[in-house]
Amino acid sequence: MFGLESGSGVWNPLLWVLVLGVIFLLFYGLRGLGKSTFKRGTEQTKVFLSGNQETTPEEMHVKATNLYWGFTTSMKSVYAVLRKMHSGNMSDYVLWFILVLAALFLLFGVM
Amino acid sequence: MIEYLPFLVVVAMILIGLYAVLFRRNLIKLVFGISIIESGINLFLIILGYRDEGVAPIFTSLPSGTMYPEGMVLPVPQALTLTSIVIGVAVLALMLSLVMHIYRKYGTLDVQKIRRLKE
Amino acid sequence: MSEMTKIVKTTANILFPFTMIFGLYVIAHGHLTPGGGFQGGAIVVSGCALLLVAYGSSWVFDRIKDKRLVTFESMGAIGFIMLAFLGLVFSAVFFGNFLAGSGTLFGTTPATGSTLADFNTGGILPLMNFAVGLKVIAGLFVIVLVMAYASSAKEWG
Amino acid sequence: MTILEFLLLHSPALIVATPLLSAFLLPLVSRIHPKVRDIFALVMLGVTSCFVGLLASDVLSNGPRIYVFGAQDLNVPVVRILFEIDAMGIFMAIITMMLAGIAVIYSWSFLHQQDGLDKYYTLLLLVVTSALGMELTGDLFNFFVFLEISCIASCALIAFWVTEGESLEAALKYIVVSSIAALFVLFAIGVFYGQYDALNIASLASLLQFTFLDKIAFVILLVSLGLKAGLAPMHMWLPDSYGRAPPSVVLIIMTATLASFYGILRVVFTLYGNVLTTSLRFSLPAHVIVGWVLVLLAIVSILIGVIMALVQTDLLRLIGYAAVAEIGYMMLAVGTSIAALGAPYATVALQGGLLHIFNDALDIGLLFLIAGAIYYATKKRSLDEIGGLARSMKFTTIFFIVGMLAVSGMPPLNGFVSKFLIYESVFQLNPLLSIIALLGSILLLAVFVKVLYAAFFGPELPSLTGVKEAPRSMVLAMGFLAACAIVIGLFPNLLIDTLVQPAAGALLDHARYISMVMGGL
Amino acid sequence: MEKRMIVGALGLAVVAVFLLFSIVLIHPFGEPGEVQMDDYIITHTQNETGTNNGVTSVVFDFRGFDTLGEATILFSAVAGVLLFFRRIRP
Repeated sequence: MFGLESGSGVWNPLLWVLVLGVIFLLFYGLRGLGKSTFKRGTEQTKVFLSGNQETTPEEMHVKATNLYWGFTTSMKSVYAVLRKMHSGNMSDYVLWFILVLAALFLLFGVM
Repeated sequence: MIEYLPFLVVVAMILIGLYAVLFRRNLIKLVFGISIIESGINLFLIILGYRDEGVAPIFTSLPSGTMYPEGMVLPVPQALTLTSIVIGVAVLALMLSLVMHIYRKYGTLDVQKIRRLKE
Repeated sequence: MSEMTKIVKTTANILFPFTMIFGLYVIAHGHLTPGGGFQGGAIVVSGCALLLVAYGSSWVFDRIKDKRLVTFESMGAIGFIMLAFLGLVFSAVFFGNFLAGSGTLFGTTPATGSTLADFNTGGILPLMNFAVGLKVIAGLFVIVLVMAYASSAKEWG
Repeated sequence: MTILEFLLLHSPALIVATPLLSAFLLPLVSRIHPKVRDIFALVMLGVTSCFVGLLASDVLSNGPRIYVFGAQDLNVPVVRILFEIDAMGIFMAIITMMLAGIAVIYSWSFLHQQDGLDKYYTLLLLVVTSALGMELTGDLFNFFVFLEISCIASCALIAFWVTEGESLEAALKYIVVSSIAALFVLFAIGVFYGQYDALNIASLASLLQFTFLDKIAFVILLVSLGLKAGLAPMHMWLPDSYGRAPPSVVLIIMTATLASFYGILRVVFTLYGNVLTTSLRFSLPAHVIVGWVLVLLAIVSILIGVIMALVQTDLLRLIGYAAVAEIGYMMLAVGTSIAALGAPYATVALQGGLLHIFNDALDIGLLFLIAGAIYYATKKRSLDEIGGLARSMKFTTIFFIVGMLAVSGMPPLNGFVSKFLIYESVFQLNPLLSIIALLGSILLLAVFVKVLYAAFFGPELPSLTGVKEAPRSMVLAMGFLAACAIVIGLFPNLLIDTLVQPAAGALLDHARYISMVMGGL
Repeated sequence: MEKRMIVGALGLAVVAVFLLFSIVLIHPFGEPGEVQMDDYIITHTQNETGTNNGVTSVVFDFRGFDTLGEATILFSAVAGVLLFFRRIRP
């Protein structure tokens, strides 16, 4: 009832959830071994930025544009092509349609 | 050759319409291009249903001596074309009112400049 | 669109009734001669567009409320689909032509082959023609009217 | 005949006629009171759902049904329009009704007190009608008419916010592109009509020979419907319109998009079902070429979708690109099952693809609703301007985490189940394909982790201090979709055994579909 | 820009050639090959639908459901146009 067979593999979500729960309990136990002297709202929980002053929330928040900077920089050539493809010009949208149509016409015309 | 003329006209109309959509920069011309493709395809449907020397499939005061069904053109393509024409009117109305709005907002009808949405 | 000269207005006044009558004729005889609800409706609306050109859109807009036209359009559409539903009730199938051959309203079956025009034929087809005609007149007219008025309006929300 | 039998007998017509009638009535009803209008739209959708459920129970137990419009019985040649409903059509109809109901409940709060809402609900019902009609019809020209209804009504809905220039631009792009595609569909229908003088899908399927003309019609149908379904490289309209339409509308446009996707399935599996195994040049069977073409388009869709989603800053547009990638996954599964027609894993691939249609509707729908909730609360679209929303929007954050994990195929949510079936079967066609599919999933997760970090985590921004949780009906709509995602993830067999397997069986058994109309010819 | 022109012209040319071939190959102009559906309609329009006009019988009876869709298209176009211009009030 709960298992899923694809002919070559098996997947049982309930088993997975069970294993996940066991792992969670394990880590919860591990967490309990931590320091017992920890207290909220004292000097312990204050932010420490190598001795610098804490900045404003706007400066501290990493903006979405800056995330994955490394990935986008290394894929610059791919993005150059894709940006050119997504020109935003509605004639180009139709042009892509015509090109795919032509390519498949040629393929099926030859075959 | 002359018997292929209707087919050539159909392809020519589709081609002209696509040319206007692909290479013209004015939005109004682009909309007209779609309208021309529409007319070409309507013509295509109509010529599919033509029978040589056929009359319209209407029995009211039919010319005497008309043989039917072989003396009448096919009725189904005409009905399909009627539907297609109304669809064309609806699409045209919608596109033209959008173009009117876009002209107010963007101040231009140039396809190359109406691309705030890109990438 | 703004008003036109007196010549145009007079011509429109003369032409308008004829266009209307011709359009309504085409709608009414849709099951006998070429034409029908869509075609006749388009003819009527071309007459209305003539008024729009001659008298200007704000003149027409003041006299004919678009809200009323929308009501008429809805009623035409509802009438059309209700005829289809009546087929469900009377002939046990959606879009059944329950009046054809029944001998009552529009219920005469014409003789086979070339016949003269008998208005009392066609079953629900003439009724559907009327419904569609009403719908097309109101629908196309409201499109033309609103677009004409908008092209002359200064302020767009 | 009891009333229930009567309704069951006529349910195919009523499924389409009820939302249509309510769309016609809505302009009149909305003059009474806005509240009445809102309730009316939902009640009518509920009635339609009842008919869908009734028909589904019948079709799933007794096999396909046909319904002829205007005549009691069927005659050959088939002159009348008929609806032919099999398990596949009813599966899509259930998805459509689910999305439509959610969208109406969501828009109660989301579009509260905006103007033009009577037109909005009318058009919404019309799109739902068109999607249902496309899914149930057995007539090719009727399919085209419903395709055009969906095109026009969706275009009007995309430009619902007329004061924004970008919305208008997106709507114009949508209608230009999709009306050209629809015109080409009409051309293909003309080719069929001229050759065989038939418009019925089943009778055409029994007549097709895969001649040169049929190949041309096939390519036109495939590419045009592919464009309407948002397949790369013709997907550019999709992020534009999904990104600029009101998010509740996106669910409705999605029904039309998925119905176009269903159109591809119907064309390939049923219309050309008889001739897919014919050998072409180099003694290659046709289905291998068709399948690999679809797989290629699917791979392009997945890669372009995820790579472009990674750099978007507009949240709605980002999810739009993710939707392109999801369509790529569905198409990958379908292409695999066509390329390997007859192999045991073809059925598994098709089941995975069909299940993924359902999951795509759930996950992408959920994400769009969440993006709408963020927009409702902050009035900001860009991810750069928001942050720390987890503090003020707790429910939305939880739903987003569910949706994010589901859409990127993380166990134990629903996205994983279908992607598991897809990976397993695609691997047997070509291991490289499943590597690309896995890579796409990983990148999709990266995309949404970025959203999670940028929008929900981080310090509370001073510009967003007054932000409140979304209203109750929006939370309800999101919660329903999230709960569905979890339940299907934990108990996938509930859906697979009851709906997906019969649907896949119905698609593969084209002979039965044809013989329903042609009487075993 | 030049490249786009060339690519577009090539694509258009290929599409046009294939469309032309497809149209020409269907059947010669004026001599439809398969006509069983249309002949059925022409011969049965008078006694089945009771109307003299073959086209109207197709539009409203044999394919009446398409016409309902067509009316719906007009309806949705009206709704769309009114939606776009909803802010314009005199």
